[in-house]
Amino acid sequence: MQLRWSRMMPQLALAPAVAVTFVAFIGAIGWTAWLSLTRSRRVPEYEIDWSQWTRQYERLFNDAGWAISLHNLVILGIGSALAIVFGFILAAMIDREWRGESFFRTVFLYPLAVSLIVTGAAWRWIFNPQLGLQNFLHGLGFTSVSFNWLASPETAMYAIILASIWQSSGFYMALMLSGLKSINTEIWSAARLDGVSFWRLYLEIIIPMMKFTFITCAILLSLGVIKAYDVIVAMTNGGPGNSTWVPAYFTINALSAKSNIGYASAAAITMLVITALIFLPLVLITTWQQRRANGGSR
Amino acid sequence: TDLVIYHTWSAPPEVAALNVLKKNLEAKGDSWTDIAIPHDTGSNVNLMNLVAGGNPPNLFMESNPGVYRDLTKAGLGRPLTDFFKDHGYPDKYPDAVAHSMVVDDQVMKVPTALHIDGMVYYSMDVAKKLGIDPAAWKSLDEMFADFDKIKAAGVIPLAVGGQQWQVGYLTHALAATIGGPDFFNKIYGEKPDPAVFDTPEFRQVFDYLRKFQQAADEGSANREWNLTTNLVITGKALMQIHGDWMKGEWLAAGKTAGKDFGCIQIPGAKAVAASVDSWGLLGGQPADKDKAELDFASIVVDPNVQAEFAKAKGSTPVRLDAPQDSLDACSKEVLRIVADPKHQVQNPHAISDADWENSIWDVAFNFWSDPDMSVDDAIAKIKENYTTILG
Amino acid sequence: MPRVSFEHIVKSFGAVTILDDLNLAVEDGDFLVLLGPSGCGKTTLLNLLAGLLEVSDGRIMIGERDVTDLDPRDRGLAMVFQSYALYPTKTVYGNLKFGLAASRLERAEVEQRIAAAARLLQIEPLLARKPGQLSGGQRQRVAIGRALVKQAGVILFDEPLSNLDAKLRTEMRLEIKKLHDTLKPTVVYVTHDQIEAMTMATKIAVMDGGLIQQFGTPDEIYGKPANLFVAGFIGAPAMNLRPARLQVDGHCVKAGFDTGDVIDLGDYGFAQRPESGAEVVIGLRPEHFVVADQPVANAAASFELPLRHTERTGSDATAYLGFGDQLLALRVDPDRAAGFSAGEKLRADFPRGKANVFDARTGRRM
Amino acid sequence: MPRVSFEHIVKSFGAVTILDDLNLAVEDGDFLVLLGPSGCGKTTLLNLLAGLLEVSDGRIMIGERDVTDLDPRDRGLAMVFQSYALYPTKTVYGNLKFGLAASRLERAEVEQRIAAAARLLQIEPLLARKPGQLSGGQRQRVAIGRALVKQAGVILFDEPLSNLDAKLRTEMRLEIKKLHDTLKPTVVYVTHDQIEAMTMATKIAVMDGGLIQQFGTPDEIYGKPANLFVAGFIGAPAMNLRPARLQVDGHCVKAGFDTGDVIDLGDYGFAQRPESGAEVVIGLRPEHFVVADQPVANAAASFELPLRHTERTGSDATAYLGFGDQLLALRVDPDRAAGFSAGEKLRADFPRGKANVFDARTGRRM
Amino acid sequence: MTMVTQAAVLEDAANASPGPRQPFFPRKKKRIPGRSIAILLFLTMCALFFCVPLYVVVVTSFKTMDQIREGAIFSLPHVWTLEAWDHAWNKACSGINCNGLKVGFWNSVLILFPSLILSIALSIVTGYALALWNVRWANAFLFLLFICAFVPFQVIMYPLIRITASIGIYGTLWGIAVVHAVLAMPVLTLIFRNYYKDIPQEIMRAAIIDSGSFWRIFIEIILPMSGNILIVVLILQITSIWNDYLIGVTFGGLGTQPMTVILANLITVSTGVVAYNDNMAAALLTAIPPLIIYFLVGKFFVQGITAGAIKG
Ligand SMILES: Nc1ncnc2c1ncn2[C@@H]1O[C@H](COP(=O)(O)OP(=O)(O)OP(=O)(O)O)[C@@H](O)[C@H]1O
Ligand SMILES: Nc1ncnc2c1ncn2[C@@H]1O[C@H](COP(=O)(O)OP(=O)(O)OP(=O)(O)O)[C@@H](O)[C@H]1O
Ligand SMILES: [Mg+2]
Ligand SMILES: [Mg+2]
Repeated sequence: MQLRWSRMMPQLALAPAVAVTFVAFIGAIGWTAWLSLTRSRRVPEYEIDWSQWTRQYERLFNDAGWAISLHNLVILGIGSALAIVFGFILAAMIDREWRGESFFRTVFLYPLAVSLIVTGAAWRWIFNPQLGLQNFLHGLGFTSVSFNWLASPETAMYAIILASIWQSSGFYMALMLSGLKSINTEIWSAARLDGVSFWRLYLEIIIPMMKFTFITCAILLSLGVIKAYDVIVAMTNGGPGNSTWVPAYFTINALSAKSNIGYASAAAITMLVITALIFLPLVLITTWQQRRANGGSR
Repeated sequence: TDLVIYHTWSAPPEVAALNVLKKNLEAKGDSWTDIAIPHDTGSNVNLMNLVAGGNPPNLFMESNPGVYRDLTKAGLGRPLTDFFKDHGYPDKYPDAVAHSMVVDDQVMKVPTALHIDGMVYYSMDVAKKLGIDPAAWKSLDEMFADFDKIKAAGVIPLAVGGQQWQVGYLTHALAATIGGPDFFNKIYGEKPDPAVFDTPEFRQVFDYLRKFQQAADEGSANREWNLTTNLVITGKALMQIHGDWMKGEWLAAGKTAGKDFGCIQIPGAKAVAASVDSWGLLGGQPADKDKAELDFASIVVDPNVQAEFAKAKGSTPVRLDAPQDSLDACSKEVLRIVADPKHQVQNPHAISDADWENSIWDVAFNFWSDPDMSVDDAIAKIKENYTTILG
Repeated sequence: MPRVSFEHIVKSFGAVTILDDLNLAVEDGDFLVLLGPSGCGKTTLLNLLAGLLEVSDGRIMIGERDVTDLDPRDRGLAMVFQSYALYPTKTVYGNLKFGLAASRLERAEVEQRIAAAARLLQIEPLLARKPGQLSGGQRQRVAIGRALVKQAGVILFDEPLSNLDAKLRTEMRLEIKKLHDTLKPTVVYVTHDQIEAMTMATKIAVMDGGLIQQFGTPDEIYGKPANLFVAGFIGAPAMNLRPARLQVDGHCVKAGFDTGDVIDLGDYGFAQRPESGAEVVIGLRPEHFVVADQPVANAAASFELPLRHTERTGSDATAYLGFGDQLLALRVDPDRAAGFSAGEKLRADFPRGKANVFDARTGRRM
Repeated sequence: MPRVSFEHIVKSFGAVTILDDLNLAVEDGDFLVLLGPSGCGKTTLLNLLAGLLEVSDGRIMIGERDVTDLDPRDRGLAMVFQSYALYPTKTVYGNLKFGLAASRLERAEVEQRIAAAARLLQIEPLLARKPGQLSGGQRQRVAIGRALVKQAGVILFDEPLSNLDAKLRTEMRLEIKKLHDTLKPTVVYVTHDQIEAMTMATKIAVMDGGLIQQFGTPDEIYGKPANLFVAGFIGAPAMNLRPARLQVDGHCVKAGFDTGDVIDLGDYGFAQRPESGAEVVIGLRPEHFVVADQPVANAAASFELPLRHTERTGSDATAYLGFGDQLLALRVDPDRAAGFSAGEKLRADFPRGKANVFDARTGRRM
Repeated sequence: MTMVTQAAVLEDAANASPGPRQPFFPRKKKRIPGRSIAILLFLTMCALFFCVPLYVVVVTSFKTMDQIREGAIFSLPHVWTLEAWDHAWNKACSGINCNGLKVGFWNSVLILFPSLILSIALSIVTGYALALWNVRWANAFLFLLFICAFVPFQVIMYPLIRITASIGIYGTLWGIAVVHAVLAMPVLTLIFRNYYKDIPQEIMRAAIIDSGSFWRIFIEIILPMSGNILIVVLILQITSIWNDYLIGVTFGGLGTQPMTVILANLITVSTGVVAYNDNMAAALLTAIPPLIIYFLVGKFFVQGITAGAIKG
């Protein structure tokens, strides 16, 4: 059969992306995985001491800093999930209330545009006990409130969560809005006619209908949580203590402060494994369900 | 010739000092391309990245011997033993400095500034108002004894910045103060000795660390060192214990050493930790670059430049023969302290394994941040780290 | 069951007025079909009645109640939607139950109503399924069931069959009609399919451009279209509408076409006095023509025109004859049509009493 | 224009085989309609011809060329899609021009072809508009124009009219037919609307389940359906199909229904020898019945059955009579139907030579 | 009766004089319902919460240091002064260069364009080919891309440095652009593909019959139809590239540090008394370009998302 350009061209056009995937992702992951088995410190070494090839990982699992990082990852994940809830509430309200829709949308979205470095600076200042919100409230007479969240290991994580909710709610709101808008308008009409109450309408019909939107949001959110780095640097730089470390921070810290490429690689690979463990089932279930849903409606 | 110069300084006094070098470099007809990455922004890795990426800077501010070893391994080391023969090595340099310049029997670093990591800077105004003379304290205990009185007057006795590296510095300064050189080197030296973790001195280091933590004000968390210094400058706090680069801030605020502020070593210190900020040169360069790099090195260690540099930065000259007339009271005090070779140790950064040093920082800072953590916990943690990293 | 009436309804969206002073009344137990082309305001009118939109002005009465400002759920009506609008996350049973969400009924009563509706619609085996697992026709049944459980006096339908294929559509048409015969609710049914309208309605309101063009029984609408719009809209193939000029000669009224052909309107019941020379439009339905070789006795008009082409659909055939530079469609026997050849002259007679006459100026029936 | 033929076509998607050993040939200049219910593989077959899908096995010929492995643009054909598939960001002019993208023509030639097509389709005033600014019918014209400019010998249509409303559909039907008469391309036209098929085709291929059930002229398909599927699929209202049992008595062949009624099949051209007692299905088209008070002379069968209900559409009426526990549909005159009342017994005669007989076992025409 | 009324209505409609008409049934103006008020109130509160940081930053940047020390962060400036802005823009120091943020601004602009072009060009073509052309291994590759979208940057950072170095673009603008393109590729490709998946198949089929050329169809048909998604992606990419810190600092060219890096230098370490007003002005200056983009075209962003730009 002769060569058909109509078949070759798309594959040629895909070549750069394929190359990038195999070199910059798969190859690089392999490289890092290899490094994580070596004794590399500041400079990579490529020899693996097979009798002790898990040494970096053993150290990692015994490292209290890593344990804290994982713990914080969970806290951050749960806390940031509020952004989805909040985003949904905002979207539902904006959707119901046509007055000022575009105004509110813009206001809720703008934090997305702002660099985390800036965000961190602003929030840190707000949390500053001498000059910030606490001082302001004390000035008003509420002397018992404490907003010095960043100073204490117990509360610093909440400050970070607050800032990240502030930053990302708008995005989830936008996604939720699109989900809400894709619901057939006749469903709303039917519910009004049936006299379904507000709560039952949302809890029993709308939210279940938006299952996929929620899952999408959840996936995006967990992605953001796992990659969270800038916000930590900008808000607390890991402190107080290493109470606000997360795996991404741990990895960079191992690379820079500890100057230990092997150790950092091990941490990075473990991050990857965690990601895979969380997402592969989630993604597979979703695609399976989606396929089933599509098949059913046909 | 154009030199790419990598450093981590960005505070105004630091920048002023760099400009002294730049001025002199340009006078020789070379130009300066700046890469500044401030400390502690996840960026220490960048020097090695630049090397790994094939764009190493010609000059880089780096004290860690490991880096020099790695560069040498990569064929990018530039030994300076011959060069320093003409620049008064070793007699013209204080002992701590001379030691720090050597990596594996070769002179590799060009020292540029001398600091003591744990100095007490206090506001003379505040001291006078409170009727306290810090210079009279003979031990840490005497110092803490006065704290209640100070607090009662509404002044923060001791300002600290609750950041990992500041606490880490305080820790090793305390180690030097309490245990002296031998003890210090058993912890931070090239080959640490685990037996030292069981000594009473080691416990004391953490006991005092806890006292410092308890004396800290509530805004200390994650505060920059220079903001902390500012509390003292503005009279909100009596003193700060930190590296003596604090002086740059005082000078920038228009204050005079010995008149507005006093500087003493930590009361009862058995030794002080000396930081030597050093430049490294990139090896394997074409002749013109190499010459320019050496020009830069000779500018750095020129006694007159040293004096000017020290004045701008608030450091102490690394050369004993630098003109003394421009030195202020604090620099003179530093030179007095480092004159005794037995009374000084080196900044861990210049001698210990980065990973190990960092693990001590971790423990110290966690200890600092978590009031519930006991000294035993901390020591146990350090022992554990020792086994993992060096054992 | 209640009477429904719209009084002076005005509905504007912003500056655009969709309905302007519309009046319409549906008698108790009637099956009213709103028929009209897309965008004429049928859905809007239905939504106003349901309370899903608010009137800009006017009054809506259901029975003796003024419901203009009531909440949809308080109006005592049920609605079936074009896309069925089933709650996809609920089972069929749940969907039916939700239809009763607003009415505070006892458990047993709810169960009983659902069972009754399910039996009536033969969806009992489906009660546990989700809508996604149903076929189009089954969904439509469930949607109707959700309306039925309410036992509302008024049921609204918005193009309920347009998403079904032809065969199912015919079946569901019959079923809805049967339901109406059984339960006798007042029905308002929106469609743009005239077959649905003709077969189901007891009354049809033909709408266009937000106005009701004609309101009447299917026979009236078909037999005596009130204006040119209705005449052209109803019937397939469409009525032949051709301009002509009246020739009044005492009691004898005729109309002359451009082509010289003349039609005798002697039996036509003029609503107003015809005047000679008046411009009119004559409407002749294709199926009323008789194509015969012999002239039919007593025909109103007789044409002898060349055949342009024929369209045969198996059971029917339409012949298109050249009439001036236009075409005249007429229904012929398919077996005969097979024998026709283009260009052949055909003789077509139009019987008396079947023609429609419209004023060419106003478009209104004369 | 070229002949198109499919030879032993097999098409599978993964494990599912949609078309299995299909053979079909369209003669030069023919208007072939592929008719069948949804999902039967019509679009798939068309896409195979266009080259938009690849055959799993078999050969496709256009004229003398084997095009099985050619790129779509090299097959020398044009296609019109159900959703029109106009490029929304291009003007009408741009759309037509892009139709020529593959052919390297001179500027002047391109202009000339676009102008010609625009003139033929009367879309000249629209050339500068975007598709979004056109009505459905106009879009369809542009879509056809885009096919015409190619001057391809073969034009494919995939349900081109199903998005139009009834009126426009009738008009466009005529226009496409006229275009075919003028330009005489070979046309393959997919639809599931039997009216379209009957009126436009010169040949119809009725498909179901990936198989061609019957291939023939519209008259053959309607008059002599090859099997039960075709019989039930073609015609609206559908043919009455009722089981019966043959009674052969010498030359006299009859069929007896469960109800005791008997139909005389004396004039039926059996393809195989009828055997007494054979289970058959008798197909009677609704429009062939004659409802008269007097028995019609020489009828094949005569029924006297109770009226269940009637459906009147204005021009037509269908009466449903109870026949056992089923219904028998028959077409009646609408004027007469108005007088019928449910329950009344009607007399319906079925003429000779119109019945269809199918083998109950195989479903094939006997 | 209706026939009669109808006739009358027709008459009315024909003769109706333009202009306001007396209402048939005067109705009382409907109150805004309570629930509506509650929702508005809630939304307003949320809006305030969202605006607090911006407000504080803006207000502070116009204050003098003296006022900042008073501690009332919510108060308006006593004296509005642009000094901090001037300082941040023209005089702030990063390293030994005290030319202010403006240097970084231009660097950021220089980084932005190649990065944008490269990252979008790579993903749009990939998304187009995967969504609209028949590539046998498309699904497998998509799955791979999906996995890649989850790979944390840290995992591939070090190898990327070595790879870019080995092809000689480490430390150049193109290095940054390439890294941005690589990192954004999986997600952007998925976004583009999901969007293109919704383009009616028939349009694509028509185009294949009409032209059959991969690139021609892309440029003439598909690209013009990508308005919505391009705006969404542009906004996403502009903000992420502009706000990026780690890549700029790790792969950045010599002396071509982006604005964020200079800002970080400025904020993390500065003069004795932290010049909050300078910092906030600097922060604002850095944030202004993406903010302007959001405020101007944020509407399209939401529209684009609603049009199906981002889906599971
Ligand atoms: N919310 C709205 N805002 C503005 N105009 C609207 C709105 N809803 C409907 N319209 C306009 O009102 C007119 C009537 O719409 P309506 O939906 O009642 O038509 P319809 O007769 O139901 O048509 P179809 O048969 O297509 O459903 C249309 O021109 C439509 O564009
Ligand atoms: N890409 C595909 N993968 C798997 N199955 C397919 C694919 N495309 C079509 N099919 C299946 O092939 C069968 C025939 O589809 P096709 O589109 O040809 O039907 P059709 O006759 O055109 O129907 P319609 O009248 O609804 O357009 C259907 O059952 C369909 O589900
Ligand atoms: Mg409608
Ligand atoms: Mg199809």
